[in-house]
Amino acid sequence: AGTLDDVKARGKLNCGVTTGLVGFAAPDANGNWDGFDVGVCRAVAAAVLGDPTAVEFVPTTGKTRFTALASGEIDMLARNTTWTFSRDVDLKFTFVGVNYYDGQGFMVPSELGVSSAKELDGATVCIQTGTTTELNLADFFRANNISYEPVPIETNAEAQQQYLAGACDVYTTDASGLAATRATFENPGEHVLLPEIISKEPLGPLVRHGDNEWGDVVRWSLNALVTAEELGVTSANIAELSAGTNNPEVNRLLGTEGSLGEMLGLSADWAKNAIMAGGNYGELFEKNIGENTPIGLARGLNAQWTDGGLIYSPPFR
Amino acid sequence: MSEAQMKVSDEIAITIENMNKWYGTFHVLRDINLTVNRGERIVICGPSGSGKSTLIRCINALEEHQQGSIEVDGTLLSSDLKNIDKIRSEVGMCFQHFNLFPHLTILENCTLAPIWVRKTPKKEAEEIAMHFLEKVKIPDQAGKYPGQLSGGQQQRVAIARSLCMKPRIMLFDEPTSALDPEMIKEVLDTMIELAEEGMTMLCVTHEMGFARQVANRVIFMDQGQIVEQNEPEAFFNNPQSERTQLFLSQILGH
Amino acid sequence: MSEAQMKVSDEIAITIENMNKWYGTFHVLRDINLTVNRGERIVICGPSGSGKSTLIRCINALEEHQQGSIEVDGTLLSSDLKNIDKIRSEVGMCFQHFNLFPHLTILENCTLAPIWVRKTPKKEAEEIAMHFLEKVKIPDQAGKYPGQLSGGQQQRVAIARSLCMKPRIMLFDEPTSALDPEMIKEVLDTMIELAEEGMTMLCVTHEMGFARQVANRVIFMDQGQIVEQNEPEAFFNNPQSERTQLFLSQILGH
Amino acid sequence: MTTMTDPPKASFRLSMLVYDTRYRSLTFQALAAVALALSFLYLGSNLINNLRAAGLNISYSFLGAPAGYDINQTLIEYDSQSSNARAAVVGLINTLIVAFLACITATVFGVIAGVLRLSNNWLVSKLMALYVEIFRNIPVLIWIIIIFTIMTAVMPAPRAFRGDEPEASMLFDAIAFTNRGVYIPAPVWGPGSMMVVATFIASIIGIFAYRRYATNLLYATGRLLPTTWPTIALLIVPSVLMFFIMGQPIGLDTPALKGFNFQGGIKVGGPLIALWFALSIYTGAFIAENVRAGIQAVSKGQTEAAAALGLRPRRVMNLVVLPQALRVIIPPLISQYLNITKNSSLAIAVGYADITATLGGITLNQTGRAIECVLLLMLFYLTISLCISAFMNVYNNAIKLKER
Amino acid sequence: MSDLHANSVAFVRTETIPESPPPGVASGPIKWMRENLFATPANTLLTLVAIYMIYLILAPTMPWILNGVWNANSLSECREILNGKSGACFAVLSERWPQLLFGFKYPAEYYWRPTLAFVLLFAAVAPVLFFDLPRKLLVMTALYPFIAFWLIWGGTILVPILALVGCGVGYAVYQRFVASNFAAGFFGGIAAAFIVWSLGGAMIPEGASEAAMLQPVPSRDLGGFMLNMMLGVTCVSLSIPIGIALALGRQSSMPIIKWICVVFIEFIRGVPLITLLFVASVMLSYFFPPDSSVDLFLRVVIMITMFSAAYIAEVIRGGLAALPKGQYEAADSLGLDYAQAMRLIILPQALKISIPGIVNVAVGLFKDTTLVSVISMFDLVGMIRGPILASTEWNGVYWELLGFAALLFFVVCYGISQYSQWLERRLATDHR
Ligand SMILES: Nc1ncnc2c1ncn2[C@@H]1O[C@H](COP(=O)(O)OP(=O)(O)OP(=O)(O)O)[C@@H](O)[C@H]1O
Ligand SMILES: Nc1ncnc2c1ncn2[C@@H]1O[C@H](COP(=O)(O)OP(=O)(O)OP(=O)(O)O)[C@@H](O)[C@H]1O
Ligand SMILES: [Mg+2]
Ligand SMILES: [Mg+2]
Repeated sequence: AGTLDDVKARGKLNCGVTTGLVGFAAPDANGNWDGFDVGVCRAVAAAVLGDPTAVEFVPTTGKTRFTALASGEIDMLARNTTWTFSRDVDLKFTFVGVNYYDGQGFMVPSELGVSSAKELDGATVCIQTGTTTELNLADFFRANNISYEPVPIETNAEAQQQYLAGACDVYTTDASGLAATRATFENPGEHVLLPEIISKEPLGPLVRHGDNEWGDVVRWSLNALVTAEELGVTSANIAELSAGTNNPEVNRLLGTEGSLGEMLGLSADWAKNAIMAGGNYGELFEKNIGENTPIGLARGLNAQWTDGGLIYSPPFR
Repeated sequence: MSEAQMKVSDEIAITIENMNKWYGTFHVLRDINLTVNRGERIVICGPSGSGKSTLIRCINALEEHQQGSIEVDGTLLSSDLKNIDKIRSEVGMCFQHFNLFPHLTILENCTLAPIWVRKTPKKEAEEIAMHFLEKVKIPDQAGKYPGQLSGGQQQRVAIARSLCMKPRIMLFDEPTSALDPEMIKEVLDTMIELAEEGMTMLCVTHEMGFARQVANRVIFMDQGQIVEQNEPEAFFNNPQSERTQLFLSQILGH
Repeated sequence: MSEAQMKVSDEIAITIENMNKWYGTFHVLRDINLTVNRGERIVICGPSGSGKSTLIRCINALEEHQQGSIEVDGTLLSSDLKNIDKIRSEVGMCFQHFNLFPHLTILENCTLAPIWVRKTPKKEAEEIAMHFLEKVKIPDQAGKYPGQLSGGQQQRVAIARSLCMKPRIMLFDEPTSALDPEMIKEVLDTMIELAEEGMTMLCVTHEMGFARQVANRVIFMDQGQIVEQNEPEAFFNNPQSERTQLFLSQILGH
Repeated sequence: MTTMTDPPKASFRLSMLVYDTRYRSLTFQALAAVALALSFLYLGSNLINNLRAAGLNISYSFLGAPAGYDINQTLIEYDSQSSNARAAVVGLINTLIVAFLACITATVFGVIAGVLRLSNNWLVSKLMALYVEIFRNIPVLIWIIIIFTIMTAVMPAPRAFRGDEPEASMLFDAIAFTNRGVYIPAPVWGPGSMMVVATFIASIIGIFAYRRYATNLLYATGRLLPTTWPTIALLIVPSVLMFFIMGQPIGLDTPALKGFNFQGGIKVGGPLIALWFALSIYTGAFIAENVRAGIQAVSKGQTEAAAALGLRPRRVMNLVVLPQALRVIIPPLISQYLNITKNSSLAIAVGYADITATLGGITLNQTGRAIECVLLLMLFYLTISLCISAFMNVYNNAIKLKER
Repeated sequence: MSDLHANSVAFVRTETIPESPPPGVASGPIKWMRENLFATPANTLLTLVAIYMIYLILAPTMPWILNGVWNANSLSECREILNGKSGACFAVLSERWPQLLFGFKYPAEYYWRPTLAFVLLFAAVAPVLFFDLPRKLLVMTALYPFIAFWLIWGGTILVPILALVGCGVGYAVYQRFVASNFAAGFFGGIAAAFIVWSLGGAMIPEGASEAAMLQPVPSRDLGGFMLNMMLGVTCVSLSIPIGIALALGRQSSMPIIKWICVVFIEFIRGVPLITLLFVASVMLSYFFPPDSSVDLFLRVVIMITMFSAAYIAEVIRGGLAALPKGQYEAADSLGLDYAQAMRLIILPQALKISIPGIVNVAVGLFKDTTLVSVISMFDLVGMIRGPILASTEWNGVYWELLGFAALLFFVVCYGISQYSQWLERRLATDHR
């Protein structure tokens, strides 16, 4: 049976997330998961099962995430995972979209007085192992013909400790992660993010190759969030809008017109549920990682295409 | 003594024919021929390493022999497990080191085999056990553990344990040689009593007094062969073979 | 026997006066007085725990005594290391469990002390060792390891090892009690031979035959005291103290 | 030799498969083999189905592909363009390094603690018992993390050495303890340094020769030469003399703070130290118990017999007790070495680049070849274990006391 | 023989010399210290060094512990309270106490369930560990797995009851047939249990778990020290029967069976536990059918059980080898068959000898359960290294947390090893 049927039968979505990165996916003191990636999981669960809490969050490390997905332990992986050729083609996964356009950056203590990554010759660099950052880092230093000493670390939490203790001069990971990490510091102001972004890191949810129905469900759940923002559908006005509007796309999205849900094998109000789970894309962003949160990320590349960003959903038609 | 000897019947209990045994390439038993009548009491002696224990142990299949045949009570000792089981339940054995089961009480030691092998109900098995424990004169120790008894008492329990299986033949392998001198006597007394009741017995021992008193026949082994066999009086007073003479002089020497 | 006894001289080998020893608060040896003449052979017997071993071990300072004096060959046993060394090199000792060094060959066992204590050149030490090994009748085992010998052979090596230090006095602590009966004889023979050569010997043993044959004196100990001492004939045939009579009846009983 | 004689040509019955001792074991073994084969078949077919469903295959070609990542401690030449196989070799060497170092120090700790635990000084023996109990009863992973935390959180960062009034300073101006590791001076081999080294080696050989001579002399004439002082003198004097004769050819390259890190000298990385120290002190506690047991296993009778022969306590120790105690100590010691090697796989918790971290960590993550990497990893550890146990068997046979 | 000599020889003592106290027994602390601390100059030096080392360790740690702050909401608050003094911030322990013990996902309102299971554990193991207790208490041991399973995982009570009934029926069948033939009893029992399970499994209504008395908790939500305890207890108890089978197999005279066991044991013992955990986390799921619900917890249990079974097998093999050959022979000569001899004679003794060794393996294994933190399970160490140290409030509270973990493990492991030493002493004197 396909994954969709499995999930329906089980009544729960198994969603792989990181072991803890504030803003993206982290359990709070009560053990409830919260964050931007978590929002995607909840949206999918709401779309499929009508219940945003019907999610089982499976924390994964860089090492375990792909096996967990490949072996069916989780139904989808919503963990800041970079969409790369080899992961898509060689490891046989399907990336269903991009929910965050990221790039690898560097964070250094401001007292070091470094203003560019090119000045990092001889520095000790903390990296999370098993991520693309490890490879980018090697390429960057090699290309600039400068040397460094890598300190490979398993989880973000430890990397953070090492960095704060001064065991490494630089911490490098995706810029969003750096911001999220810095936000948890006691004195975030004492650390600067260097201007260089040394790689493209499109992060997005992924599913196993071959199960296209399921891939479609996840892909269009994500797209529904994006489109909702584009069309101005928010968790505040969705109840009102779902009574019917005169914008046919909104109607199609919310299931009052057409049979998109049926085509996906879901109920007609699937997208409405998904959006209600945590709000549209923009709302999720603002709530979890936006400028008013401790993480304080600007929309930047992740603005809607209409605002000059890259966030763009194919039409619901 | 004469009373005991009278009980020997003409029925045959054990027949060993042309039996040979090797350990690896070492020829331990060579061409053994022996017939034991029902009720007969045989003492086997000989220098250390001469194969006495091995012979005894072949009889109840603790060791396999490679050539020749052993027939116990009409059952041929073959590789068939059923035959082996049958023979073992007819033949009791007492070891030099008693080999009581230290984790079981005396009573449990005695009832174990009747319950599990003979499928005797527990109650009945316990009655039988108490009967034989009385016979070896330690009924009051039934609740104790072997470790709490003296060596002589342990050996008597071992005898009682064998008897509980109601064997028709008893094998003894140096039953007194691990005992302190004070205790030897009590064990020998028990064995003599058994002999007087007409039990068929094969006994490896160097207790010549015992041999004189109860044996119908003494067998002398050396280098895996039966060198000499005779009635006790004749055997001790007038040994034929040189090796027997040498051996007897050493044994009785100091 | 008479030949052996003739060799006793009037020279004094060991004098023990008013010696007392405690283990913690337990009074093991009480007021021991004993004089041993050179060439004398003394057998010590007594029930288990009566302090026989302790007495023997005090003589070569394996145990300290707390009161009284021990003088060996004119050297007073004090806490002075030099005196202890001197006494130990004059006094040989054989233990119940032989205590051969299992990682050394028989020959090495015998030459170790002469080389490292007496500073005898190795060659010479080996010659001496072979001489004594011949004396205890096992020169052919010189290259083997203790584990490869039988108990009796091991005990004889232990005797030879002590002899290699050319001691003037030998102490034996139940040298035969860990041995099988067949092996007891060979060790006793060795000891008798030694006795006949006039070695001063103190021997803890229950071998009454040995005591009769070689001892000048038998000492009976009980509860840390010397209860009775006498010539063997008198001691065995006509024990004076009640405790001695009781003990002898048990020992000789069966 | 045939087996027991049965009635000649007894016809074969099916029940004989179970009841005849000749066939019984064959029957059982056949059953076991079939059961084993079936379960392998089941697991194997699952594997193949699952892999096919996921569109994966088993292939080791990734070993030849560039690894793409850097490693911070490499004894052999390695950069990010080297192959995954080479990265694995780098990890393997690192594993062997930390295991080797830890074996040595664990032995030192263990022997000291084991001997002191038998000391008749009450305080010292209790302290050692405390050491043994504390370290044995807390997981090694926690020790590794604790010591690593000491390394990173307590030691000063290199930047603390900077400035006019630095918070931290170097020991003897030559050794720097930082939270990235310890920087020690490296020797610089000038011309003529070979002579000094050669002298040193020669004097070590000389020590052995002298000791041998002393023993031979004792054997030949009974004269006992002193050995302790000559040994120390031989060890030091010739080399020092030669050092000055050759005009001090061996210099030192002391580390100095340049840029972000100390440069020059030898760096012993923090993860290596943490792992090394934690393994040593943890395993040391176990070795201490082995040593104690070994010494106690030599029965009191042996000491008494030696004393009764007139041997002095030190000789008793050297000639009688130690040779016997070592036989008892060494086999468990070797299995402790094996444990150290296996426990060194916990390097992954502190970011030390051993084989578990390279092959079983980064390479596995980057290539996603989980099955292949884990299999190779197990193969590697298995090889080491088998080598060590083979060695142990040889040794055990060599020292086995000869018995009857 | 001279006359003089003969006269001097005879001696009889009639009265007993009374026992008297040893002379000059100066007792008291001074003498004790002189003998035990300052016996020789070298000894004195050792004592002084030891005292200095104790001082070095205690001087900084004592004030740190005594000044500890127990009530605060974050590290910075702690620092404010301490106001520059050296002191520990134990507040992290009081604030994160439930997380350290139960992980961060186990529902707080159900904490009483694992706690109760933990308390019952003592009742369950006591009759196994102390032979003197009445044998009837073993009933508790037999029931415990089912009770504990139900308490911890929750869900419908029908599942553990069904499991229990299955085991009960299996045991009854076994009892019925074992007297005649061990194999019949053994396999018959297993078959009967399976029949009961599959029949009963079909009868348990769908969704019974949802409405159950105890809310179900998925095993993924287990964590903290509870996870260490559960892994330790489950794996050790599961591995004992497997270990016995492996040990018997390795002793077997049948080459194929022997070699299967040897290869298995040596393979497992030759690789580090970490690699086996990697197998559990990244490989094992490929070996199960895609739709089987073997979650990570179960896979880890499988691997750790295999791991400890191999070690326990070696311990038991030692126990078997320590039994004198006479025991086997006596059993044979009484006519007992292999299964009977093993069950009635050999194993009861061999296991008793092996208990200290098994306990040691158990302690080692319990310590090794911390390794699951490496494969992103949140046991005690995983909780500390992950969620707690990474949280904004407690970033940088190392010593209190690590010290707590160390203390917790020390208490448990030291307790068990003291038990094993007590047992060793007792077994040494048992039955004379
Ligand atoms: N399992 C075995 N493998 C190889 N050789 C053995 C084995 N058991 C006994 N032997 C050898 O077989 C010979 C006969 O042994 P057996 O025990 O029968 O002698 P015995 O006459 O009973 O001697 P003892 O009086 O010492 O008990 C001896 O040489 C012995 O070394
Ligand atoms: N090291 C010791 N510490 C305390 N008590 C001891 C010690 N050694 C022996 N004893 C006690 O001293 C008493 C005398 O012991 P000793 O060994 O001398 O007796 P023995 O006469 O040689 O007995 P046996 O015939 O059993 O060898 C015994 O009660 C014994 O328990
Ligand atoms: Mg025999
Ligand atoms: Mg004694």
